[in-house]
Parts: sequence; C-alpha cells; structure tokens
Amino acid sequence: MKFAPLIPLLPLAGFLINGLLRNKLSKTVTGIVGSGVILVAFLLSFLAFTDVQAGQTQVFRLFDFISVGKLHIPFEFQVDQLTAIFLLIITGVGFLIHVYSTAYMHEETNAHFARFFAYLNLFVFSMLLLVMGGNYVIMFIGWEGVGLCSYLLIGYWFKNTDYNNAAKKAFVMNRIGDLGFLVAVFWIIQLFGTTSYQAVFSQLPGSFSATDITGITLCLLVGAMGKSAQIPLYTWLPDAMAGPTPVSALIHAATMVTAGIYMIARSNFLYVLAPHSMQVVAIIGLATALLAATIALKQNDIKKVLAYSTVSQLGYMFLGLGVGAFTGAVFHVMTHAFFKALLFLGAGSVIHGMHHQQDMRHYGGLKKFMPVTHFAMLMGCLAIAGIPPFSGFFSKDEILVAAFAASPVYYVLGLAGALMTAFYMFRLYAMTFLGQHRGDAHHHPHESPKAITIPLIVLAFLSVVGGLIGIPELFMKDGHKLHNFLDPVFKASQSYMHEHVHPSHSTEWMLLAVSVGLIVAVIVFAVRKFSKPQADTEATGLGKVLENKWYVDELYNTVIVKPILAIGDLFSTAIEKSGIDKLVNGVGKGIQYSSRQLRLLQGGNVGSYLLMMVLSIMLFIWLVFYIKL
Amino acid sequence: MMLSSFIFIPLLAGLLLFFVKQENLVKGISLAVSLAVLAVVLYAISIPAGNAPLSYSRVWLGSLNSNFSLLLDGPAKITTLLTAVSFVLIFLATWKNKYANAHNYYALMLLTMAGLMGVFLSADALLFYFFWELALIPVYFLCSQWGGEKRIAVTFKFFIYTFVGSVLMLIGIIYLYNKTAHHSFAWESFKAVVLTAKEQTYFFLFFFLAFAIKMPLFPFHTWQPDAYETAPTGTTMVLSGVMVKMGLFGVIRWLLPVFPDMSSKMAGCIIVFSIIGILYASLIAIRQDNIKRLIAYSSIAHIGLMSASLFANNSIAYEGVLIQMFNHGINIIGLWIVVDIIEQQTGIRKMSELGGLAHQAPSLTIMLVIVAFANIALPLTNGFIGEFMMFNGLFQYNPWYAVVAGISIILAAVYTLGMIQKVFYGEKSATLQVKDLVPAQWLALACIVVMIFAAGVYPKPLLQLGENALQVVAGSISK
Amino acid sequence: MNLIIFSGLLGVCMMFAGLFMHSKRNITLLATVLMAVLLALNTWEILHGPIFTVNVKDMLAITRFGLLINEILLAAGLLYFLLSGSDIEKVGNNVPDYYALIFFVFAGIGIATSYTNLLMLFLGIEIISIPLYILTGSDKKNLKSIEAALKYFLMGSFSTGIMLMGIALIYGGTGSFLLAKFNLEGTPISYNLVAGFLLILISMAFKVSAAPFHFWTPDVYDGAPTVFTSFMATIVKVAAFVAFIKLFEGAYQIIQAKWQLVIAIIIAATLLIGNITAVFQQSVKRMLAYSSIAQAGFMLFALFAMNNWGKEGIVLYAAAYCLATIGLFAVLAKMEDYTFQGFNGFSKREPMLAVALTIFLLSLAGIPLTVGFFSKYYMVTAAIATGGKYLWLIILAMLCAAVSVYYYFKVIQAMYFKTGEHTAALPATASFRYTVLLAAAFVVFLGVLPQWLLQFLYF
Amino acid sequence: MNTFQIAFWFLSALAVFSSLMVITRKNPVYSVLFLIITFFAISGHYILMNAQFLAIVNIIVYAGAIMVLFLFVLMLMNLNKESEQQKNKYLLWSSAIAGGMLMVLLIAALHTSNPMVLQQPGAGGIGLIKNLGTKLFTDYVVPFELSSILFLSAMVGAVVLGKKGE
Amino acid sequence: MPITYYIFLAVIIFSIGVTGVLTRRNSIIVFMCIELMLNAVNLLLVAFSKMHHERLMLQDPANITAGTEAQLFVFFIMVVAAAEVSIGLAIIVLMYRKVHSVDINFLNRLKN
Repeated sequence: MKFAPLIPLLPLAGFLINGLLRNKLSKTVTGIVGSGVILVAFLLSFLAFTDVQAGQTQVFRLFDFISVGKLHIPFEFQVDQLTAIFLLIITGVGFLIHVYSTAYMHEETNAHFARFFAYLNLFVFSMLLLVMGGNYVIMFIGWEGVGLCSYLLIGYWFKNTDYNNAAKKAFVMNRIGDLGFLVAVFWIIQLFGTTSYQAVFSQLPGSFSATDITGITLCLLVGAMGKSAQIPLYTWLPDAMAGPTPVSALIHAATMVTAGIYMIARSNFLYVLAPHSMQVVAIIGLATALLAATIALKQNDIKKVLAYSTVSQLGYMFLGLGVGAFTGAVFHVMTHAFFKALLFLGAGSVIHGMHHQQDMRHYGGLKKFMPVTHFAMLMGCLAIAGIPPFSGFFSKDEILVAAFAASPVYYVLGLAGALMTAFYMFRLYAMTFLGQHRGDAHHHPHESPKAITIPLIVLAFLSVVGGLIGIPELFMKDGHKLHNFLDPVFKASQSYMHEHVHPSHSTEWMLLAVSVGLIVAVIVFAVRKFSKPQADTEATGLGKVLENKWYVDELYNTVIVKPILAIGDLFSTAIEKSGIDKLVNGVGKGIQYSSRQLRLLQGGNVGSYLLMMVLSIMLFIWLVFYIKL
Repeated sequence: MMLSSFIFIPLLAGLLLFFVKQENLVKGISLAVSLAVLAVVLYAISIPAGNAPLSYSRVWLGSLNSNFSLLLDGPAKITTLLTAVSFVLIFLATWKNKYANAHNYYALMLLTMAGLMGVFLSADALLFYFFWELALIPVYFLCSQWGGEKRIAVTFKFFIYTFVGSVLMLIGIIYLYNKTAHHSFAWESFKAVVLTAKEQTYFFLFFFLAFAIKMPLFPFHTWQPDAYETAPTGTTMVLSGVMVKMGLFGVIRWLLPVFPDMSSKMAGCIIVFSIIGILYASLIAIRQDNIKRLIAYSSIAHIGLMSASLFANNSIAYEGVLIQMFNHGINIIGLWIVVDIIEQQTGIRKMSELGGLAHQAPSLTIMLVIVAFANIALPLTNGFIGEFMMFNGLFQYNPWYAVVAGISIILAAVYTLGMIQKVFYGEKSATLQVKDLVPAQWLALACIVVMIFAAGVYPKPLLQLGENALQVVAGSISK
Repeated sequence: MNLIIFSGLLGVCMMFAGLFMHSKRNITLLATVLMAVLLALNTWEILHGPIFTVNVKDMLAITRFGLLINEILLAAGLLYFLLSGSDIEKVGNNVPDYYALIFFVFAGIGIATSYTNLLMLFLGIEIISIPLYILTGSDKKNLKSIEAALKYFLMGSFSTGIMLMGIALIYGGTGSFLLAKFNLEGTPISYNLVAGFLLILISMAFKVSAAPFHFWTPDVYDGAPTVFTSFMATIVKVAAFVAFIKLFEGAYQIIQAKWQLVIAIIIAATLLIGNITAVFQQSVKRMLAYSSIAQAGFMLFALFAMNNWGKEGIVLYAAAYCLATIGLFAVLAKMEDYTFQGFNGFSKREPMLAVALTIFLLSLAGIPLTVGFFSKYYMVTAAIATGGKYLWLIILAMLCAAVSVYYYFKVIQAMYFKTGEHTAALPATASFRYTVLLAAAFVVFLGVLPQWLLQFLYF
Repeated sequence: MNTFQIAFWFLSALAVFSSLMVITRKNPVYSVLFLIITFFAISGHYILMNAQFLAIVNIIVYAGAIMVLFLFVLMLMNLNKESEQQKNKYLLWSSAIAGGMLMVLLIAALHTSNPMVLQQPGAGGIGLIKNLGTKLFTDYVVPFELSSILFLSAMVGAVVLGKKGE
Repeated sequence: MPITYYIFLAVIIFSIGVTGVLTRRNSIIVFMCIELMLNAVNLLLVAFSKMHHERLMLQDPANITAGTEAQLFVFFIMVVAAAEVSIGLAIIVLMYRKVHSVDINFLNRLKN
C-alpha cells in the first residue's frame, strides 16, 4: 500500500523518458518502457487492491498544493475500494492496450512511435491521478489531463485536418464539462470549505440547503456529461475515432469516459441527497443510451458503431447511477472496459488486417482469414449484447433491474436500448465476419501478429468471466462480490436513498426471461439479415436521419458554433473596429477637426482680431457686473 | 540600498549602452545586467523579512514631502521578480535578432526595465507617477523606431491614450496629497487620507481610468492589439508580459488600499465590465487570423479576469491575481518568443498562411504547445493555479460572475487550439522554411517551460511571496 | 535694482559699440559678455544687495521672488545670446542696435518684476513693448516681418489704451496708484475699482497672450525673425506673467470669487485654443507660437490660485519654458525648412541636437524627469489647493496637456522615425551643440531636483 | 447754469462731435484736424479742472508735435485722398455696434460708481507747474529717469526701422 | 459737475476711439483713434485727480499736492505716447515703402 503513490508516477516517468528521449530510443525500448511502467503500475495496483480488500484504505498527503488563507488544498491521493477497482481496470486494460500498440503502431517512425507511447503513458497517468486524487481538485487535474491527452492522441496524426478538428472538438467539449466541474468545485469549497472527499462527506448530510446540493450535483453532472459523452456533449466521442485504434480503446474502455461515472459514484453521498439530480442523471443516461443506440443502427464505419455503442453503454451506466445502483454502474464500467476494449482492439485488428479499411461494407467473411480475432470479437459481442453468462449480462441486468425498481418506464426504454445494442452489434459481427468477402481481391486480409492477438484473447477471457464477480442474489446468495467489496464506499449514502420497492424474485425472473429472450431473437434476426450482402440503396426517411446521426452535429453547428463565430465577427468588425476604436479615434479626429475650424478664427485680419477682443471685453464686463455669483 | 539597485543597475547600464557601439558587446551587457538584476532580486526576495517588508527611504523633494522611498512587499516581490525574469528571457530569446542601432534598442530596453522596477517598488505617489511615465517613454521610442508598419501612428495612439489616463491620475495624486494630514506623498499617508463620498468617487475613477487603460480593460483596450502587433517583438514581450501588470499593480498598491470603500462600492460595475471584456476579447480572438492579434486579445481576456478578481474582495482571488500576474507574464512571453521565431524566419504572421510547422520544428512545437496550454490554464501548469484561485474568489463574490467568466476557459481552448492547429499542424508546407530552435531560444523557452511546471505543480513558494501583501490588503479592506 | 540700472547702461554701451566695432561676431561676443556681467550683477544683488542705493519712493520693491525671476530670465538671456547670437547677426545690419534693444527690454523686465506702482507697471510694460515692436519689424526685407510688426504695434497700443483706462478707473476708485493701497478690506468695493481691474486684467491677458486676447501671438511670433520670436516667446512672456501676478497679488482677495470665474474662463479658453489650434499647424514655428499660448494657459494657474504653490510654479515654469523654448528656437532658426517635414530624419543629421530637442519637447509636454513636469505639477497643485470647486478646469488642463503631447511628439516622430531630404549637418558650431545639450541636461537636472532652484526663494 | 457748466457742456459736445468726426471722415487729413480740435476741447476741460500745465502740454505735445507728425506722414505718403477702402459692411456695422455696446456697458457699469461732485475751478493749486515739478523730481524721479530708456529705445527703433540701405 | 459726468464723457470718447479702431482700415487713422482713447483716459485721470484732490483737501487742507500723481501719470502717458507714435509711424512708413499702402488688411500673409 505504501507504494501506491508510485502508481501514477510510473506512467509519468514513462512519459518523460519516451517524450524527452524520443529521438534516441529504438521502438523496442520505447515499447518496453511504455508498457513496462504500466505493468509495474498494474502490479502495484494489485498489491494495493489486496490491501484494500483486507480493509485497509489510506490517504496519502504529499504536499500543500494551494494554500491560501483558510483554503488548503493538499496534493493528496486516496486509495479505497472504488479507487482500487478503477486502478485495476485502468492499469490492467491499459497495459493490454499498450502491448497491443507496440504492434499496431509499428509502422510509425521512431520519434512518432515514442511520442505515441509518451502520450499513452501520460493518458494513463492523468487517469490514475483522476481516480487516485484525494480531493476534487486533484481529480480535476486528472480530469483535464485526460482531456489534454485525448486531444493529443486524437490529433496524433496531425497532418490531417479532420483529425485535428476532431481533437479540438474533443478538447473543447470536454472543457465545457470541465467548466461545470470547476463551478461545482468552487461551490463545494464555498459550502464545505474543503475539497477533500473525506472532509466533505463527513459533513453530510448536515443541514445544507437542497438548492446548494442540487446545484453542486448538477454542475458535477455537467462535468460528467462532457467527459462521459452524455447528451448533449456526446458528439466528440464518435469523432474521436480519428485517433489510432488503440487510443479509441483506451478512451472508450479503460480511461476518460469512465471518469464521469467514477466522479458521480465518488460523489454518491451528494447525489443521494439531491434526488432531482439523480433523476436528471437517470433521464440523461437513458436518453443517451437510446439516442446513441439508434444512431449505431445505421453506421457503416466499424469504429463509429463501436463508438456509439460506447455512448449508449455509458448511458446505461448513468441510468444506473441515476437510479441509485452505484455498484451496478461501476460493475458495468468494469465489464464494459473488458468487452469494449476487446471490441475496439478486435476492430483494430480487423482494420490492421484490412489495410486500414474501416467501412464494414467492404468487409465480410473475415471469419476464415482471422480466426482469433473472429473468436474474440464474437465473445465481445455476446458480452455486450447481454447473453448470459457473459459479463455484460450481469452488469446490464443489475442496472435494468434497478431501473425497473425506480420506474417500469426506465426499464422498458432500457430494454429497448439493450435490444438495439444486440441488433447493431450483431449487425457489425455479421457484416464483418460472416458472408462473403466484399473487399478488394488482391488485398488479402490477414491475421494480426501475436502482440495484437494475445491481448485479444486475454480480454476475451475477461469478457466472458468478468461478470462472475457480480452474480445477483437471484442466482447465488452473496454472489455479488463486487457489491460487498464496494459497500464501504456506498454504505453511508444508501441509508439516505429513497427506498425503491425492490422487485420480488419472481418479477426478476420474469424480467430476465423477457430480456434474454428478446435479445436472442434480435441477434438471430440481425445475423440472418446482415450475413447476406446488402443492397446499396440510398437510405430514406428515418434511416437517413439515423445515418446522419439525427443531424445533431449540424444542429450544434447552426445553433452554437456559427452564432458564436458570427458574434466574434460582429465584435471584431462592428463593435471593435467601427465601434470602440472608431470612438477612440474619433476623439482624435474631433480634435483635429476642431483644430481646423478653430484656426479659421485666426484670419490674419487685425480688424477682426480687435473686434473679437472688444467682444470678449464686453463679455467679461457683462460677466463681472451682471452675473451674480 | 539593495532596492534602489533594482532601478539603478538597469538605469545606469542603459545610459551607458547609448555609447557602446559593438552589437555583441551590447547584447552581452544587456544580458549580464538583466542577470545581475535577477540575482539581486532573488536575493532580496529570499530575505526573510519577518513582519516588516524590505524598504528604503531617502528624502527626495523635501518641501513637497516626497521621498525616494521603495517598498518590497508581496506584490512588489512578485512583480519585480517577473520583471527581472522577463528581461533575462527576452534578451536570451531575441539574442539572434538583428536591430538597426542595436545599442539604442538595448539601452532603451534597459531604461524600460528601470522604469518598471521603479513603478513596482515606489511607496511614494509622486515617485510612482514618475516611474509610471518613465517606463512609457522608452517604450514609445522602441515601438516607433523598431516597430512594424504603421508603427508611428499606432504607437502614438498608445502613448496618448495611456498619457490621458495618467494625467488624470496625476490630478488624483495631487488632490489626495493636498488632503493628507501633513501634505505627504507617502503610501502610508495616502492610505490614511479621509475623503468625502464625492471626492472618493471622482478620484477613484481618475486612478482607475489610468490603470484600466494600462491593463487594458474593456472598453479601453483598443490601443493594445495594434500596439502588440506593430511593436518589435522584444518590446511586445515587455508590454504584454510586464507592462500591463503596471495597471494591475497600480490597483493593488494605490487603489484598493487608498479607496477601500469605493473599491467595494464600484466592484460590481468593474467586475461586470471586466467580464464583458473577457468574453468580448475571447470571441474576437477566435476570429483572428493574425497570430499577434490573437495573442493580444487573449491577453485582454486574461487581464480582464485578473481585474475582475482584484475587485472580488476576497483573499483567494487576490492571491490568485498576484501569482497569475507572474504566471501570465511568463506564459505570454513564451508565446511571443515562439511567434517571434516564426516571424523572423518566415515573415508571416497570418495563421492561414502558415501550417505544418510541426514537421520542421518539433521542439518549437512542443514548447509552444506547453506554453499555450499553460496559457489556457491546464492543471499542473502555472496558469491553472492562478485562474483556479481567481475563479474561486470570483465565485465567492458572485457565482454567476464566475460562471459567465468561466465561459472564457472554453473559448480560450477554442482559439488556442485553433492557433496551434493552423500554425503547426497540417501538411508540411513546401514554401515555408523554418529551422528549429537555436540554443539561446531553446534555453529561454526551456526556462519558461520549467517555470510553468514548477509553478504549476508546486506553487507554494510563489504563493508565499504574495502572502505578506495579503495581510496589508486584508487590513485595508476591513478598514 | 542692479538689473534696471545696468541693463539701461549696457544698452547704451551696445548702442555705441556699433560705432567702434564693425565685426558682427565681436559685437555678439561683447553682448554675451555684457549679459554675463548683468547676470553676475543680479547674482550679486541676490547675495549681497544692490550696488547703488536708490530711493525708489514706493515705486519699486525688490523682492527675492523678483530677483530670482530676474536671475532665471538673465540666465535664459545668456543662453539665448550664446545659442542665437549668430542668428541675430543675420537679421540685419543694425546688430548693435538689436542688442541694445534687448538690453532695454531687460530694463523693462527689471521694472516689471519689481514694481509697486501702476505707473511703473505701465512704464515697464512699455519699455518692454516698444523695443519688441522694433525687433519684430527688424527684418525689413521680409513682408511678414513688417506685417507682424504692424499687427503687434496696433494691437499692442490698443491694449495699452485698455490698460490705461483700467488704471484710470482704479485711481478713481482708490485715489492711488500704489499696489499696496488696493487691498482695502472692509471698505465697500467701488465699481470703478472692479471695472478698472477688469480692464487691466484684460490688457495683461493680452500681454501674456491669453485667449481670447491672444490673436496677435501666432501672427507676430510667426512673422518676426525667428531669433526674436524666441526672445519674445520666452523671456518677455515670463516677465509679463510675473508683472501680472504681482498686480493681483495684493488686490486679489477683494473680489476673489468673481475673479476666479473670469480667470478660469480665460484659462479654459487659452488652453483649448492654444492646444487645439496647434494640432493642425504645419510649421513648427507657428506650432510653437500656439504652444506658447497653451503654456500660458498653464502659467495662468498661478494667477488663478494666487498662492505660494503658484509662485513656486511660476519660477519653475520660467526655467522650464525658457530653457526648452529657447533651445527649440535656436535650432529652428538654423533650419532651412520650418515645417514638420523639415525635421524629418533630423536625428541622423544631428544626433546630439536631436536628443536635446527631444528633451525640450518632453519638457514642454510635461513628461516626468524634465522640469516641465514639475512646472505643470506645481500649477496643478496650486489650483487644487484652492479647493475642489474648479476641478473641471484642472481636468481640462490635464487633458489639454495630453493634446499637447500630440503636436510636440510630431516633431520627435519626424526627427527619429522619418527620413528626410536634408542630410547635411546644421550650420552650427560644436560649442552650439554642446550648449544646447547642456541646457537639455539642465532641464533633466531640474526635472529630478526642482528644489535646487526653488531653494533660492527662501534662504 | 453758470459759466463753468456752460463751458463743460460746450467742451464736451465739441469733444464728442469732433471725435466722431475723426472716425467718420474719409479723408485722413480731416480726421487729423478734427482730432486736433478734440485735443483742444480736452485741454479746455483740463483748464476747467485747474490742470493748466497739462492743458498746455497737451496742446504742445499732442496737438503740436504728435499730430503734426501724423499730418506730415500723411502728406508724405500722399494719402490726403479719400482712398481708404471700406470694410465689409457687416463687419463695419458689427464693429460700430460693438463700440457702442462697449460704451453702454461701461457707462452702465460705472453710472453709480461715485457720488462725488467736482467744485468750481480755482480751488487749490494742483495743476501748478511748481507743485507738479516738485513731485515729479522727488517722488517720481525714478520713473522720470527710467522713461529715458523708453526714449532711447524709441530712438534706436527709429534708426533701425527708418535706416535705408539694406 | 458730478464726477460721473466726466466718467461718462471719458467713456464716450474712449468708446468712440475703440469704434474708430474697429471700423477704419487706414492704419494711420486706426493709430489716431488709439491716441483718442489715450486722451479719453487722460481726461478721466485729470478728473479723478481733481476729485481726489478736493476729497483729500477736505480732510487735510495743508496737503496741496494731493491728487497730483494722476496729473503726473497723464504726463507720463503723453511721454510714452510720443515714443509710441515715433515707432508706430516708423513702422507704417516702413510698410508704405514696401507695399505702397497703409491698409491694415493689405498685408495678410500671417494667418491660421
């Protein structure tokens, strides 16, 4: 445990080594350093995890970060159950992605290769800072750090303007969320006088006004929306596919997007005291889940489908958080990390094998070319679709049951989302691996090297069995190990939850049956439909709308971006140049003008000079004698 | 005596340089002098002063009761340190630049330095005004002589604009002097002066106008983009890095303590204007194609935040302003250094004509990216500390102000990233030839980067520099 | 007293020098030496008292203030001879006569700075004015010079008429010409007195070229030979100011409230007209004429405030204004082109002079580190010390000071930042350059330690 | 109405009339002559007020010397024709009105100024040469001497301005 | 005669002089009008001299020189006027020699 502060420092060291010596190191060394530090961090995390499991949590206070007057913000790390879980996910999945990258990015030059690993390490560092931070400010540091890294990685191929735009978009949208977070932090400081989790939560429930708590939680939610790609700040995530595929995997699975979930889970005590905020969280989550799922239905880019599926799954997690199933949400984070990393890396493998072709319409029949990838992807699809006993089933089920407890409407909509998930995932599966190969004849797809497939296998394994740590009561008494493990984090707040009527076991069985049955039906339908080549028809009606992602990007562009640019133009031309500056220059011009006029008084004519003098004399006489002061 | 050496070393060296004709010798002397000043400043601020800050006083104009009195309290420590550091960086970074009549250029730069040091140290109103103007005169010559096109008109506008502000301040100074108990210019007696409500309104506004123009605060900012664009880059660095701090410093030293009631009464209005300025400048910055103007507007936005925070009437914001003064100075000098390198080599300052420089100048790119992110207050860089504290303080004053002002961090990201993208990213250009950093530039930027991270990760030493001042102002706020 | 007696005598000496000396150079040399003697005599008087004791019978009163002003003006005169002597030689053939006239003017100045009787004021002003009419018209080949002389003469005599009317009315009111008798506190103020003072005020405003009685100034300063413009605009003007202040020193309190309003209006008009009209001028000489009006506006603050600050301010202003303007005119007189374009690239032609001129211009603009700053500073302080009632006037004055930066800096811009056609050095000796530089150095010295000069008021 | 008053009114009317003539005559020579008449009228007033010395001096210096000088110059320049151009009509009238207004204003300002009434002539000898001379050479000796500087400069001026041969 | 009559008379003549200065263009006549103004002043001074003389004589009959200072002032005014005239006419003659005109508006190069 005492080595815990080293966990984030190791990736930082890796970043510095790779970053500063990028021109000197060979790819092998870079890869070893880059992955090695994460591996060590993972091992240390595991040690920490075991300590935590033994009931030992600790706060490391390193130094005073900001200390002014009454405000003290130490640089502190906190390792507890929630952190431990996230540490394992981040370093574990992160390590696999690093390994994978050594092969995937091998075509880059030395310096760029090193740069890539430096960014990856920095990314992990930031994320570790985020989850290990002992107060909101440290969390915010990591929070912005991941934003920065996503910017750097999405724009990794900086020659391409579209990629740069995607990177910029990611950063800016994250910043919108960050502002919300920042405001929340200020509010917390004002309300509690501190930002340390323990100090803040120990003051709860206290006698704080509902407005304050609701305000704080809503502001935090805004932050979470940005980072975890929820409506309305989700559009950056699909665009973030511009980065190399391992980056997508890292962003979507292990890091970044889970930050929002982590933050809300971390602030659970605040949220349970603000039921309205909870409701908002749930509704936003649900809406995001559905919206993203509908969009995913019609995407043809393999990474885009996965991206929208991520958004959708994150929506589920938010739904879980919103209905109070914090454990469920964290559980889903974990399983999602496994299978989404798997899917992305698998997709990366496919793309790698297909020579950077990402359009699924050019795939088909890859089963025989890339068996390992195919197997792994199938596992991933099954897991995300929620087929028992794959991991996704348990976590998603837990959220759906909790949603049902909150409101049957949540459940029905959630289920609809789950069905769509199953549909588009198997659409992806079928279009990619089944049927006939539709790509170029002379570009033969090939299986990927070991460094790619081994992580796939590991992740596939985890996707299959990962759910077993959270077996619901229904199947096994005390089967939910994760729940028990996380209990200390959520225990305090649970007693203030608005008790939902927990559905009876029979209801639960029925729900399970319905959902599994429907999902299987959908899968069968999807596989059948998409194994055959599709007619290349122009989509119409709703299809077209979905294909164009509900035109949300266009909407944002028209409603927000363009007006802002227009205002900028207005300011810089109308107000700045011909307004304020003209006014300022006008003073000067006015003086010059009056100068030209005034000098006409000096007509050169003595007579008029004398006349003006006499008139002035008269004026003064009048003033002195006839104006009473 | 040590304090007066802050002023006299550059002053005398500057006068000397007018008569030295060899260019390299001139550059060497300037750098050596700035390093010497830096050494003295570092020594002076490291002296544990106990409760009484370092000070120096000597009768100057006996019958006017004006003394040559200097005071090194918290704000002065930070600003003098900034001045000393800035000039070292500037001389280092522009080592390769060629100037016609270089000796005059460097002499004027050193005179500017002397003036700035004087402004930050004086504890006597008349002396303050003296240096206030003196810092301006060399800059006038620098900009008019070595600036870009339209330099004469632009500099002139800048000069007259700031001059108008300062003459009004002079009226204020004299009036207050007249009202002091024993007709004295000393800072202490100014703080003790008792004014009627009407007088306070007038003279608060007089002082404030001078400072607002210097900062510059919306809507008095229009001289600034033009001046930054046309001034020689070395001078622009002085202008943006150090000189705009004169306005803020003036508020800290002469406005808040002298007009405490009025400061809190007018705070709302000033903060609103500052915030309008922040958003306004940010929005304009987004639409700039000229990289120098972009940085200029970004500076207006940053300064707006600082001025808003100064009036937020709480210690966190205040302390935040203090260290942000330093950090902003360092960061913006870093930005200018990069811009200067690009402009020296390509002659282009339009972003739309640049692009893909990252291929040719990776070190330059990395440095710029770091500085740019520090400029938009990314955590663990120095910019974050100050802005966090300022927003925090502003939030305590009025949450809505903080939220609205906070929009600027989004807009800042937009324009800064846009700039990085347009200048450095994209396809490699066939026509643009840019060499990577030469050692002197590398050293300057590396120093800046180190400072960025040092102050961003462990800001405590900087924060402590300002702490002393905190008590002073806290005392006057409660007066 | 030494000044009055000896400047008259030395003037006569110069007159006769023309008979015996035919080299213009030598005449200038003699005049310079005599001026130095005069300066020494005045210094002697400051230190040890007058050489002759004359029973002045309430006509004159030698005060330290007056002596200090004399000293400054004499020093300025010496500087003027040193710098502009060679240009005086070029005006015409009657060089010794010009010098004689200048010495006579100094006698008038001596009277104007020490009179206590309105008769002496009248005589002093006339002794100053009449030689100036002549000097203005001394460039007889030049129609401008003649035009200026005519205008100056007609308007000057007109204002003398006004002044005499004023004096007559004052006499009617008080029965005396003595300044000391005016301050009749407690007695009802006679209308005669008020009207009389008003008329004198107007005629003195004319002499110091305060608006709206300034109309002669630009034309006369422009038309007169540049060397004599320099003399008129500086030394003579300051003397007129001192006379003005002395006049109101004793009489002021009687009707202060109204006076302040009248003077405030005059100041405002002077500042506005002087500064704003100067902005559009093309000729530096004419710009300086307007600038002298503008500076007069500032000097009038001494009259407005009528306190010790104002007096000290006038002393500083005398030094600041004389040094800077004499220096400027001395260089200007050697230029071939009086327009602003004429100064283009001047720093390349004459780097040393350019530095000095810059300092002079900064001083006129009132930038710190030059004595010009302190002179303005004292004036504003004087005005503020009267209370906050006329704050608008002070603000106006300061804004006008900012406007003045515009036209002063136009010269600096031309000198340093523009390139001109003329590249040859000025026809000036090295000693000329060093003298100008010395004067500039003195401007800076006084700009740092104005006390050095002011201490002579009080030891 | 006694002789004193008759003399006063007569002289006043004469003075005002002839001074009006001075400014209205086109021919400058007439103006000079009317001015001389005005001076005589004023000298008459001086006598009424016991200022005999001044009355004489006025006639000798002003009417005798100065006006002759004027006349001389006029004749020299051959300006005795009515050659003067008229001013712009508006300017002319506004000037005339301004002059009139000035008079009205001054009179209005001064009409209550002093209730004093002057006595008949003959009372006291202030106008005697003896008294004036004593005072001039005792109390007023300084200005008397200093006025020599004025004359010197006038003399130099006449030389400077009048001398030909440039 | 009440002293105000003299004041009025002097003011009238003075104003006539001023009017003449304003209305005429012949510089010699303008100058003559200025002389007229001076004479008005002289008249006024003499009147005041008489007035103060009588006032002071009432208080102190021995003070026979009371009020003479104004008469001396008039004397000095005449002196100065004479000097002024010599210079003024010299200037006018100078001008006439150059341009053959004595019109005050003839020379009009200096303006603005």
